[in-house]
Amino acid sequence: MLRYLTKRVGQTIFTLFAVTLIVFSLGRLTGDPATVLMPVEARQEDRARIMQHWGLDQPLHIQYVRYIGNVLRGEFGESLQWPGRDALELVLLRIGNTLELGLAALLFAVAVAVPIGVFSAVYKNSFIDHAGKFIALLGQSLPHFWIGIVFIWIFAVNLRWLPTSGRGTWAHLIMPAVVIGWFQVAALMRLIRSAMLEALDSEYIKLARLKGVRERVVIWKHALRNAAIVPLTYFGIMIAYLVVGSITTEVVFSWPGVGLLVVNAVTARDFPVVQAVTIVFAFVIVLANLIVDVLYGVLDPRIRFE
Amino acid sequence: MPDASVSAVDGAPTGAAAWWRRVRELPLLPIAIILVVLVIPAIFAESLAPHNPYSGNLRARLQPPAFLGGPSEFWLGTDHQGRDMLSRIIFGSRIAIAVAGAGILIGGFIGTALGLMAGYFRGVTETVVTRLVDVTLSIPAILVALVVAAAIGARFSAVVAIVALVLWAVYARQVRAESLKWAQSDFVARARVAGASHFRIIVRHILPNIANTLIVLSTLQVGFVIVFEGSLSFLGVGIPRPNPAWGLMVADGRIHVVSAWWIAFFPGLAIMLTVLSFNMLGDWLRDRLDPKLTQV
Amino acid sequence: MPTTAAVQPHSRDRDPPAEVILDVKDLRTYLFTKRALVKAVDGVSFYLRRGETLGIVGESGSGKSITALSLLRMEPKPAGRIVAGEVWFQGEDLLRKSPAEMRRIRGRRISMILQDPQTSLNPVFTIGNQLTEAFTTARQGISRARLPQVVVEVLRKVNIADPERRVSTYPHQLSGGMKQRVVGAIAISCSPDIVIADEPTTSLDLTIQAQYLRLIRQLQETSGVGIIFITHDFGIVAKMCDRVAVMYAGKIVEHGPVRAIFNHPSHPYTQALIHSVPKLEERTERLYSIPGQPPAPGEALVGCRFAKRCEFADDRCRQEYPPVFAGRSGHQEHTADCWRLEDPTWRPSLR
Amino acid sequence: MATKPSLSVERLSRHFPVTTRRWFKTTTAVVKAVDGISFTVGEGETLALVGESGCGKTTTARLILALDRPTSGVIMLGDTNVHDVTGDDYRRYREQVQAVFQDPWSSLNPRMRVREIVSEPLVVNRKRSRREIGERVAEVLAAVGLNPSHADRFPHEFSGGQRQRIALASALSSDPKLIILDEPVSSLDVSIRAQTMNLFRDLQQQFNVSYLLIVHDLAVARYMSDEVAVMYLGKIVEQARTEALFHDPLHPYTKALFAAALPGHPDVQREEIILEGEVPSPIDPPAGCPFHPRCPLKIGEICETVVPQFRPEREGHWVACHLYPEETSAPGAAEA
Repeated sequence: MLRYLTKRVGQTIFTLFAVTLIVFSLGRLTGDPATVLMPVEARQEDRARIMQHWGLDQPLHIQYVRYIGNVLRGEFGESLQWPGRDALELVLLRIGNTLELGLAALLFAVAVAVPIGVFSAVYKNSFIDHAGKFIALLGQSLPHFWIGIVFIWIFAVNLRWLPTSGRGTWAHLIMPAVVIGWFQVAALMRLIRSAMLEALDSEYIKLARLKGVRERVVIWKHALRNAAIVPLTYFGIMIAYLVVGSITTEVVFSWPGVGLLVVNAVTARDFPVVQAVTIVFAFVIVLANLIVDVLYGVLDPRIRFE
Repeated sequence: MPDASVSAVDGAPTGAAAWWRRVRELPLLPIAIILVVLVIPAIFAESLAPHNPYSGNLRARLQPPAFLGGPSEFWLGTDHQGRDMLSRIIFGSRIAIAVAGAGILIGGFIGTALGLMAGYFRGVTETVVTRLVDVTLSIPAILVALVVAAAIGARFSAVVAIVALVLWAVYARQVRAESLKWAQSDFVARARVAGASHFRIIVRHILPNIANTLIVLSTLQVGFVIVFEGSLSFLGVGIPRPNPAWGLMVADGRIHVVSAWWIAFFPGLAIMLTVLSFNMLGDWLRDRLDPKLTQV
Repeated sequence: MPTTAAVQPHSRDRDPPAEVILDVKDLRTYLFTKRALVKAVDGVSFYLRRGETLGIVGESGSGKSITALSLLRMEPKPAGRIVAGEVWFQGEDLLRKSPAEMRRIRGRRISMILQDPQTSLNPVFTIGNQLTEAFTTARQGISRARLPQVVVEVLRKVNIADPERRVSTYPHQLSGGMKQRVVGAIAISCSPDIVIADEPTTSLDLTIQAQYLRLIRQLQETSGVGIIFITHDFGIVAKMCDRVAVMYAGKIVEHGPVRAIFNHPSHPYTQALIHSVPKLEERTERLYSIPGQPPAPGEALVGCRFAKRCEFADDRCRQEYPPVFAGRSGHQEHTADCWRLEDPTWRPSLR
Repeated sequence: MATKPSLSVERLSRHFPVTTRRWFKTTTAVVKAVDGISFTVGEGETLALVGESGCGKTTTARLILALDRPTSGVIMLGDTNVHDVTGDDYRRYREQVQAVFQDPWSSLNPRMRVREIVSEPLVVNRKRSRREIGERVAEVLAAVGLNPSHADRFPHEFSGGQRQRIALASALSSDPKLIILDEPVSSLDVSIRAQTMNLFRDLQQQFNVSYLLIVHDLAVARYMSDEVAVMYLGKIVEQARTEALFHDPLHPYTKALFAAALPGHPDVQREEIILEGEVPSPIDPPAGCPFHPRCPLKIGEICETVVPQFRPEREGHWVACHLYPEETSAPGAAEA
């Protein structure tokens, strides 16, 4: 277990370094990073200050070391769009809203996907199985940004049941959370279904039935306990998808989160904010992955007692 | 494993009847949609499109579709610049095909090659490839796209590069797992005993056995790439304006959703139908060719 | 079995008479697959007496495992269905029981040891946990406080060293032989009347197999449980069983006491099998080699199932399934389904 | 040992390092999968390597097939040392040593036609014309009892027994000196085993090829082999001509194996020797004789401390056990 954990932590750190390296090199893609990091109309002394902050006059590897130092201290520089505001501060101010949305979407996805996944495995080829397959297929084929707009047109513009956009009451949360969560329902449901099918087909389930264990206990204790471990590995990727979903969905619903911030920043060529968002997001995702891995180790005795 | 001593070839009827039966087993609806929405418009865009997709008539702005009482020349209405929606959607299919095709070819080739080597040679190659795959998959590509767009602006080549960047990892992961399995099979051991070279074993023994996986995987990835490109274009970090990318058109329609819903609706419908069809086709292929391939 | 039977096995008992505790009559379990109807178990009858060991021998696909699972109404779902037959146990037909009633019989009155110890224990629960469940499910009236002690006792019964420590381990921490002992412990936990053992030693090494077979013997001697041994290996039959039923393509083709079968195999299939297995005890010049392949699942079968591979088959064999004849040993329980036995003086001699 | 050897193995070892980390402390142990074994396979003969899982018989096969490199020791085929050769000599070695594996379902490439499978040893060594290859394929297919029309089919069209025949045809195609049979019948149905074993025996005569038979079933070893070597924990503990070994096994482990084997008839009465415990882990094998913790005939401290020497107790009957001490001289203590 300890070995497993140290390995995972090491991989996490490695991934974070890779992210900084990618962002660092992309910032220098154009050849002159100063133009990327500064507004066009920047004054000479601002220019000098930025050159100094990121060490732009130094050779590349020194620049990278300095860059890492700045990232570790949380100094991504000043926003270009909103002069005088620290990029990281802008991100941290809004990350709560994004997490709120992501969590709601996650809960929606799990609450819908687990029962459908379990029942479509238990009642394979039944109506619920076919319905589940259809939901999954649809969920993976609908672009978030489009379904969001269609929802607004139906539920906000025509039916007037829900607010069109913004954040405030729980009613504001429904549409964006469902839009983001739907895609996850599809993937999660399929995973749970196949993991459950595999578990239900195993010898240990046969043995449990031979012991005279009730079918309800066989399914929800013996099979699901094993099947639950498999989709857990997918949670890391799922969180990455939630982030992706949140970016487009926040734009569609004008949700004041990090996604909306970053898209606006891109349009305004506000590179410091963009890189702050990227690195914070990467950090959140990688951390979530780490937590999932630890959970995985705890749930699976084969790893716990490695 | 079943004792399949009876030849599958012997019993099968031949000729036109058998051919027709095989055709009828195909998932005809998805194939038809793919042809009608994607392939035919992309090939014959110039002759099919009734209007110029790039320039519009500002006096004909925000016209509803013809079937909703709009001018009869604009079947699906016009956008905020008075451009014909139908013509733009037709030309948009070319962008979808180009991005999906180029991205899958490049990413698929790199990923398959690295995955094969990782699974067959193991050791350092495998460690490096799997680490890179893990890193690539744990960074959402959309973030990379945002950074790229912020640095150099939206570009077609950047979109293809980013698609390839995600896909290589997806291919490499799947191919590594498969080739690992086959590399440990007894027939590979027998080929080595017979004196076959590493190259021959990879190309003649392992690759043919993962071909089905590659076909299924690629089909399922088309849908992903089209949605992904759409998301990037929608956010303004994908295909640059004024190209008629479907995602861009949805973005244009977003602010007009109250007054002119068709601007966002029809391009999105094109995306949905295409993606749905490819996913259905992929599921069908998976059931036929590779039932063991799990979630992709 | 067909009505022309020459022998009525259920009417006679051997000396000293022992009670028949399980009586299976004309059991048929078919698999309704997409491609074909597979008559996996096609009219099988046998019985088991208290405390005796019955071997059911057959190759893969002969229907022996599905027969065993059908007794407990555990035929593979959804393709498998028991279409006919009776399974009499303690005066009741198990095939008429409700699922809830069946559950109370499984594990408590009839239990089973599965083939593969590697996969038959649930990987996420401890050994103690899985054994405890066997007791609590069966509602043996053991108080919660006494349960741990009972679990340790049953582990000790199957010769697991240091059982107090073992209860808190997970399956992957045990060797294959140990896991199979735990599976055995679960099977005997509620002192059942019958244990069905489905090839319990095929995945074990020779010396571990010997340990396990000895354990089964010991448990049977102390508890008097009846055992049905499902196997493909005549060696296991020779070592462990009192009686044997030989299955081929869903039918029992020969049945009788072990010595009668080994000394006077009456069905050409049994004869061929016994002569095609090399012997450890003596040098074999040349093994008899059975031509052809066993029938594929779903293959349409008419007449004697073995006729295609049989040296003695004639047209009638290929067209009409034979009735039950008395076996050549003359033992009253020895029967075989072969037309050649119509002539009581017939002696099969393989080329 | 009666005929001139086709393959000889001398003091062959394969050790796998195992690293375990616990609380940042790294310990490196060695698994002695194969530990200094020597044997020869006579020309046109069959040597059976018998033992339980984990005894090293499969590792030995992999070493001889050059799928793995030994830690020390030599494998000689004729005059060539297997792990020294390169280029043409290596190719010649590949032609001369072939294999048939246990699982007929995974040992044939499902995407290749039988013709390609059978001819692979010929094609990769590029010494024959296409016509010659075609003739050879027809020849070996006929030898294993398949007809020429089968050459264009795929493996899934055949049953397990037929697949094992195809594997044998492929092994025979390059006219090898030695074929390694790794549990060739243990995954086949009982009624198919005899025809397959008989075929293997017949073709050995016809093609004058040696077999190294890896097997756990003693009765199969007796039927198929001319000589038997019994392995335990990476070492050969006893070796003799088959009939000598089965008439009078010397090593307590061999005796226990014989006792544990299932009888051929219910009336067979055997000495009851049931070994307690399980095979110890090869990571930390017992000192002295590797079998001493389970040995029912242990004679004392010597078993726990001194590794018994592998030596001929009788003419051609070798054993490594302190029950059979050297009568005279032979200085130089026991070797590992």
